[in-house]
Amino acid sequence: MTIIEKFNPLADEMFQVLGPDGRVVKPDLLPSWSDEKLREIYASMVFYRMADQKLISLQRQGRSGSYPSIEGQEAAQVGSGLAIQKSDFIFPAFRELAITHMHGVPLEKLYLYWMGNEWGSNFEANVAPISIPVGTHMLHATGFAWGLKMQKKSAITVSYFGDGATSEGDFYEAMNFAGVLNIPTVFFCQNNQWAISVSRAKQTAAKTLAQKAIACGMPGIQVDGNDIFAVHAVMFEAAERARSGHGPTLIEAVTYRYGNHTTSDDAGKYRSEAEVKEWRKRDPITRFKIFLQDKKLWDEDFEKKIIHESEGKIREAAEKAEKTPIPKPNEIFDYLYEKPTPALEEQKKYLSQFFPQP
Amino acid sequence: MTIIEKFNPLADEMFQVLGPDGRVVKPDLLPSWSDEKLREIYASMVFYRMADQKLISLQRQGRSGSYPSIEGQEAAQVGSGLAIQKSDFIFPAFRELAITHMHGVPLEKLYLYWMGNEWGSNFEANVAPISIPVGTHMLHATGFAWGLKMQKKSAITVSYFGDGATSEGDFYEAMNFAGVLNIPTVFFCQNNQWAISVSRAKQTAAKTLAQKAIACGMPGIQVDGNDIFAVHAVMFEAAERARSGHGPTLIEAVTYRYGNHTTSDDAGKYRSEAEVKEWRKRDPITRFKIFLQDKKLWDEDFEKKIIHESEGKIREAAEKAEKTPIPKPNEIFDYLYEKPTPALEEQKKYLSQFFPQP
Amino acid sequence: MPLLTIADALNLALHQEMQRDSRVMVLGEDVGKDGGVFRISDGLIEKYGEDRVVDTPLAESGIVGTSIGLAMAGMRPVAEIQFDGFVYPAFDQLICHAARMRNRSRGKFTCPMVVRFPYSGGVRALEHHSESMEVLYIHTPGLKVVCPSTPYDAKGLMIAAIRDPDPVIFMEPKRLYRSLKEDVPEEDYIVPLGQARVMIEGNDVTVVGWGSMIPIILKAQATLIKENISLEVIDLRTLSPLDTETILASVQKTGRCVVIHEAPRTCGLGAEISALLMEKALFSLKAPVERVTGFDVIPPLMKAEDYNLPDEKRLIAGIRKTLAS
Amino acid sequence: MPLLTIADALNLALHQEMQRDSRVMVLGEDVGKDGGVFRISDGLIEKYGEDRVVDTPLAESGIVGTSIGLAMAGMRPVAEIQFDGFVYPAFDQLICHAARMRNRSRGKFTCPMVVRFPYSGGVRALEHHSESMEVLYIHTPGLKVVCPSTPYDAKGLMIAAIRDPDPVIFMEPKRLYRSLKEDVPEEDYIVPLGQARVMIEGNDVTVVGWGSMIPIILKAQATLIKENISLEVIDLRTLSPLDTETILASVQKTGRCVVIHEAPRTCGLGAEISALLMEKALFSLKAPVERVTGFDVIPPLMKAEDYNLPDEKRLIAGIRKTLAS
Ligand SMILES: Cc1ncc(C[n+]2csc(CCOP(=O)(O)OP(=O)(O)O)c2C)c(N)n1
Ligand SMILES: Cc1ncc(C[n+]2csc(CCOP(=O)(O)OP(=O)(O)O)c2C)c(N)n1
Ligand SMILES: [Mg+2]
Ligand SMILES: [Mg+2]
Repeated sequence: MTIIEKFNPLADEMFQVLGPDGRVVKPDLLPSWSDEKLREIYASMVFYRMADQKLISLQRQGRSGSYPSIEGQEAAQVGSGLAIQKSDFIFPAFRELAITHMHGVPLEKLYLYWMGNEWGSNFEANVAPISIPVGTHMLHATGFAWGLKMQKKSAITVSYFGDGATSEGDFYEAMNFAGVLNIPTVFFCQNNQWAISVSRAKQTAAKTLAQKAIACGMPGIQVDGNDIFAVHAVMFEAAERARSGHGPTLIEAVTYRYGNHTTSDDAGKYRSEAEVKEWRKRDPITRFKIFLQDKKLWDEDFEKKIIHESEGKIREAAEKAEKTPIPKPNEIFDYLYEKPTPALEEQKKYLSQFFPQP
Repeated sequence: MTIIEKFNPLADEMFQVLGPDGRVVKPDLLPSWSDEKLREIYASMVFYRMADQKLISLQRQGRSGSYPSIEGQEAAQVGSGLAIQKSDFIFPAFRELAITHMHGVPLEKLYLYWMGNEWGSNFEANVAPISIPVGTHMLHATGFAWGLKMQKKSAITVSYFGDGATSEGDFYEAMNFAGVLNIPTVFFCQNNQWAISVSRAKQTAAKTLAQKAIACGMPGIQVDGNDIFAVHAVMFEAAERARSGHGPTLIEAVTYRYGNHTTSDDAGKYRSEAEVKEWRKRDPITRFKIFLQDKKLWDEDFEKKIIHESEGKIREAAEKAEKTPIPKPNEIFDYLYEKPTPALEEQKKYLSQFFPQP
Repeated sequence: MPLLTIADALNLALHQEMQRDSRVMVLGEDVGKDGGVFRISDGLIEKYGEDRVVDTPLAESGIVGTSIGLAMAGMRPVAEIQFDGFVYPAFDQLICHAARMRNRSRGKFTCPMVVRFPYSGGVRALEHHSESMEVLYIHTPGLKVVCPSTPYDAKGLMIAAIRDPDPVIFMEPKRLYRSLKEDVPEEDYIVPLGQARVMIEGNDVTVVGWGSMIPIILKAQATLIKENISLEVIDLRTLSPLDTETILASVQKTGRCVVIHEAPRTCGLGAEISALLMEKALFSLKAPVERVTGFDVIPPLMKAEDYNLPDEKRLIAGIRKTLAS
Repeated sequence: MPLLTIADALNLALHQEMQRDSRVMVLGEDVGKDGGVFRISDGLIEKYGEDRVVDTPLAESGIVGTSIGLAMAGMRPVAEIQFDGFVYPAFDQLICHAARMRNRSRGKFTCPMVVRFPYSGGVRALEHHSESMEVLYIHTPGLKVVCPSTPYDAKGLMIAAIRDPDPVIFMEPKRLYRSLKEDVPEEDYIVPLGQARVMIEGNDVTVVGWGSMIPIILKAQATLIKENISLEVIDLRTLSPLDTETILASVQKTGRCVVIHEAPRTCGLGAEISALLMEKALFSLKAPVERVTGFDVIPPLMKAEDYNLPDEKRLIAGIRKTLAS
C-alpha cells in the first residue's frame, strides 16, 4: 500500500513501471509472474486486439451494429483485470471488450450484444450489463459495493469509464457517495484522450483527471495506461485498499483510442494522423513484446501460434453469435417485470397477429 | 490578487482578518473604509437580523409561509455583497435575504415572496429569482456570465448556495463548465454546517468544500464566513479575477445557521444546543461590534437608533407585502409563455366560472 | 387495531419490513435522526442503526443510482426523495436503469427497490413542493407506480411495494399524511399492486381518482347522494399497472365517468383512462368521459394555489356535465 | 430552390439564423469540428467560430443549465443533446427552470432557447438511441415541443423555434434525416409553431401523426386509396401547444380517427388526442378513436426493434378497425 498513498495527483506525474520503449523503469515494482503467465498475458492482449478487429469487420459487412473499438486500450483493461478477483464485480461502460471477457463473459455473448440482441447482456459472470448512458453506471458500482459491504462480503466492485464520463454529475456523485460512505469500489477511468471529437483538454480545466478525487476526499492516481505492469500494480493496491476497508480510489489510466469512436464515426474529422502515430509509439502490446523479447520469451513462432489460436476462437464466437436465433416477439414484453402486466399481455396478443410465433 | 493564489485549499487553513473575539488578526488586510461606512455596515447587519426575525414571527402568526432564516450568516452575505458591483448579477438559492436585499431587491418583495406570491420574484435589481431546487442555479449563473462574456460586458455573476448543494452533480458540472470555458463567475458557498439535519461531515469526505474546486481546475479558498473583512477581501479578489478574465473561483465561507432550517423544521431533533452556543461565540455581528467599540464607533445610543430605524423599515415592508392583493386567477395562465396557448385560454375561461374576476 | 394516520401507517410498514427482512434499507436526505421531514422514517435509525438507515449526501441521482446498485446486489433499498419536485435529478437513473435493468440483462439483474416521495399540493408549501407528475413514471415502461389514499392502503401497499421484485415509485399524498385516521391492523398484510378499489358503489356516474383527490370525491359523493345522484367511487391505488378491468366494469354499469387529478391536464392519466374507455366502452357511454384536472400550468405559489387544485365544486360541475348529456 | 434532406434543411436553418442574429449560439457534445454526430451543425464552427459554436464537456444538465443562463442573459442558445435517450440528465433543468423562469419571475426573466435532439427508432442503433418520449415534454407546462417530418417544415420550424420567446424542445426524426429530399427555399421563412398541417385531404378516416410516422401514414394512404378508402392525413408538426382545432375540424368531417406514434402507448399523446375527441367530438364519432403505437416496452435492441415500431401493416389494420365499426 505505498504507490497510491505516496502519489500526489497535483504533482503532474504519471506512475510507470515499463517505459514506452519496453525498458523497465521501476524494476522493484515488477510482479513476480512466471514466464508462462507473462506469455499468456501477452497472448491475451493479442487475442483482444484481434477480437476487436473482428467486430469492426463484422460491422462493415453489416453483420453487427456499430461498435466502439478498444484498440490501444488493451493494457489498461488486461492489467486491471489481472489485479482483481473473480468474485469481484465489474461495471463496464461500452468500450470494455477485453475486461468483460477476461472477467468471464464468453466472447460470443459480447458479439451477440453488438449484433443487437439482449441475450448478449445476460452475463453469467460477475459483470454488470454494458452501460450506454455515459457516466451513469459508476453509481451502480458504488451501490453494489455498498450492498456487498452490508452483506459483509469481501468482494469489491470496479467501474470502467472514459475521460468524457468524468464530466457528468453522476460521476461526481458516485465518487462523493463512495468517499463519504467508505465504499469498497474502484473508479477506473480509461482516459483515451477523446470523447468522440472532444479532446481531453476541452473536457475540464483540471490538469489531471486523477485530481478530481480530491473533491470527494479520496485518493486519485494517474497511471500509464499502456503499461500493463503499472496498471496492474495500481489496481492491485486500489482493490486491496477497498477490500480492507480503506475505501475507494480513482485511477486515471492514460491511454489512447487508435480507432474511430465507433464504427459510425470518422476520427479524421477532428484529429490528426500524426497524433495517432505518436501514440502508437507507446503501444501497450509492442511495449510488452519488447519486454518479452528481452527475456527471450517471444519469437515469431509464438506470435504465429497465438494468432492462429485466436483466429479459431474468434471465428467460433462469431459463428455462435450469428447462429443465435433472433428474439421472438414475446420477448420484448416478458422481461419488463417479473410478471407481465395486463396491458402488456394485451399488447403481446395484438402483436402476435402481425408476427405469428411458431 | 494574492490571497486566493497563495491559498492552498489542502492545507486545512481558513482565511481570517478579524478574529472571533473582535481583534484584528491581519491588520494589513483591513479595508480602508471610513468610519461612517463601517457604522453603516454594522447597521445593515443588525437590520438583516431583525428583518429575518420578522419573517419568522410572521410565519408563526400564519402570515407567511415557511421561511429559511439567515441568522448567523449576515457577514458572509454582507461582506460578499460589499465586494461586488451593482452591475454584477446575483444568483441566490433561498437563504439569501441579506444579499438579495443589499443588491437591490426591496424588502417588501422578499416578504411577498415568502408569503407565497410570484410577484415577490419579479425583481428589478440584478438578482435572479430565488431558486429552491438545491444546487441547480449555479449552472444559470455560469451560463449567464458566459452570456455577459459573449456580449463583452464587464459584469460578472455570483451564485450563492449551501454546503449541502455541493453534493449535487449540477454543482460539479457548473464548476467544470466555468473552469474549462473560463467563465467570469464566483461560486460562493455558505457552509453553515448543516443541510437540514445532515452535518457537513456526512455530506462529503473532502476535508474542505474549497478543495472541490481542484476537480475543475480552478482556485478554491476557505474563508471565515463570520468575518466580514475576510469575506470581503476574498470576494473582492475573486470578483476581480473573474472580471479581468482570470476565470472562476470557489469560495467556501465557513459560517453557521443558528436557527431551524426553516420555520417548519425543529433543529433540536438533530443537533445540540451546546453546538449552537459554541458558534454564537463567533457571531459575525458581535465580532464586528467589538471591533467598532475598540474604534469608539459604537455605543448604546447608536444601537438603539439603528434598531429603531430598522423596526420602521421592516414594519413598513411587511405592511406593504401584506397589503399586496393576491394574484387573480388569470395570472396562473398568463406567464407560462409570452402568449397563452389555446388550451390555456380555454382553461382560463373554465376557471373563471368558479372564480369570477371583478 | 390502532387508529393511524397515513404517516403513521407508512412508518409502521417501514418498521415492520425492516424488522422482517434484513435486506431492507432506508436511505435519503434527512431520513435518519430527523426521521424525514414528514417523519415517515421516525424511529428507524434508533432501532435499525446507521448502517441500514442512511442520511445520504444531498444528491437525488446519487440516491437512486446507488439504490439501483444496492438492489442489484440483493438489498431492498427504500429510497426517499424529499419532495415531488426533487425527483427529476434522478429521472435519468429511473428511466435508463431502474426501469431497464431486468429487461436489459434478460432477468440476470433486477431492481427490487422503492422510491418514495410526498406529492400533491394543498399544504401551502414552497415552489417545487406541490407537484403531481405521476405521468412521467407511468409513461416509463419498467416502473410501477403506487399512490395510496387511506392509512390501511398506505401500509399494505408499502409492504407490497417493498416486497415487489421490480422498481416501484411510491407517491404519498402529503396533504393527507395527517388529515385522517383509520384502524390499521398491527399484523403484516399487503394490498396487492395493480388492484383498484371500489370505495363506494353507485349507479349514476363512476368517479375515478387516487391519492389526494379521494377525500374530495367522497365529499362530492356525500353532497350528491342527497340529490339522489349516486356515484361509484374508484380509488386506483396503483397507477401503473392500471386496473383497467375495474374501471371498465364500473363504467359499463354507470355509463358515465369523471376522472379527477391534480396533475396538468394535457397527457395526464385522465387522458389515458378516457382513451381506454373510448376503445373499450364507447358504446356503453351515455356521455363523454369528463376530466377534472389541474391546469397546464406551473403549480402556483400558495396565494394562488387553490385556483389550480381541483376541488369539490369543480368535481360536482364535471359530474353534472356528464349527467346533462 | 435546392433539393434538401431534413438534415440539410436543419443545417441551413442554423447557418441562416447564426448569420442573421449574433445572439444565436450552438452548443453541445461534438457540435463543433465534428459538426454533430448527424452533421446537423456541419460547417458552423468554421463560419461562426469557437465562441459561438461550442463543444461542451460531456454533461447534459450542464448543457441545458448553462443554456438557461445564456438565454436569461439575452443570448439565443441552441443546445444539442446527442440522442433522445440522453436528455434525461437535463430533465430537471428543463422542468424546474427552463419551463418556469418566465412564470416564476412574472416575465422578468425568460428562456428563449432551443433544445434539439434526434429521436425515433428504425436506424438500428444502440440502446437509448431509439426513443420517443415526447410526452415528458408535452406534459411539462412551460415548454413547447416541435417535431418536423419534412425538409420544408424542418427549416421553417427550426427558424421559428430559434426566434420563439420561450423554450422549445425540437425533436428531429433521425430515421428521416436523409431519407427524403424536397425543394426548400433559400430564403428565410418560418413555419409558425402550434399549427398542424393537413397533408392530404380525405373523407373516410383522419390519421394523425408526426415526425417519423408520417412516411408510414403516406404509404398507408397510397395503399388504401386504391381501395377507395380516403384518408385525411394530419402532420401535427407542433406537439405542444397542440393544434386541436385542425384535428377537430377533420374528425368532424370524417367521423373516424387513428393516431399513430412510436412512443409507449400508455399516456402517449395518442391518449390525449383520443380524450380531446371524446370531449369535443364524441357525437361526431362513427367509431372509437384508434391508437396505433409503440408498446409499453423498452425500445428493443436492433434485432427485435421492428416488433415494437408501428408500421404500415399495423396502421392499416387500425384504420380498417375504425371502418368496421
Ligand atoms: C449521457 C450520454 N450522453 C451522450 C452519449 C453519447 N456518447 C456516447 S460515447 C460518448 C463519448 C464518451 O467519451 P468517453 O467517456 O471518454 O469514453 P470513450 O468513448 O472515449 O471510451 C458520447 C458523447 C451517451 N452515450 N450518454
Ligand atoms: C434538489 C433538492 N433536493 C432537496 C431539497 C430539499 N431541501 C431544501 S433545503 C435542503 C438542505 C440544503 O442544505 P444547504 O445546501 O447546506 O443549504 P442551507 O439550507 O444550509 O442554506 C434540502 C435537502 C431541495 N430543495 N432541492
Ligand atoms: Mg474517451
Ligand atoms: Mg447548509
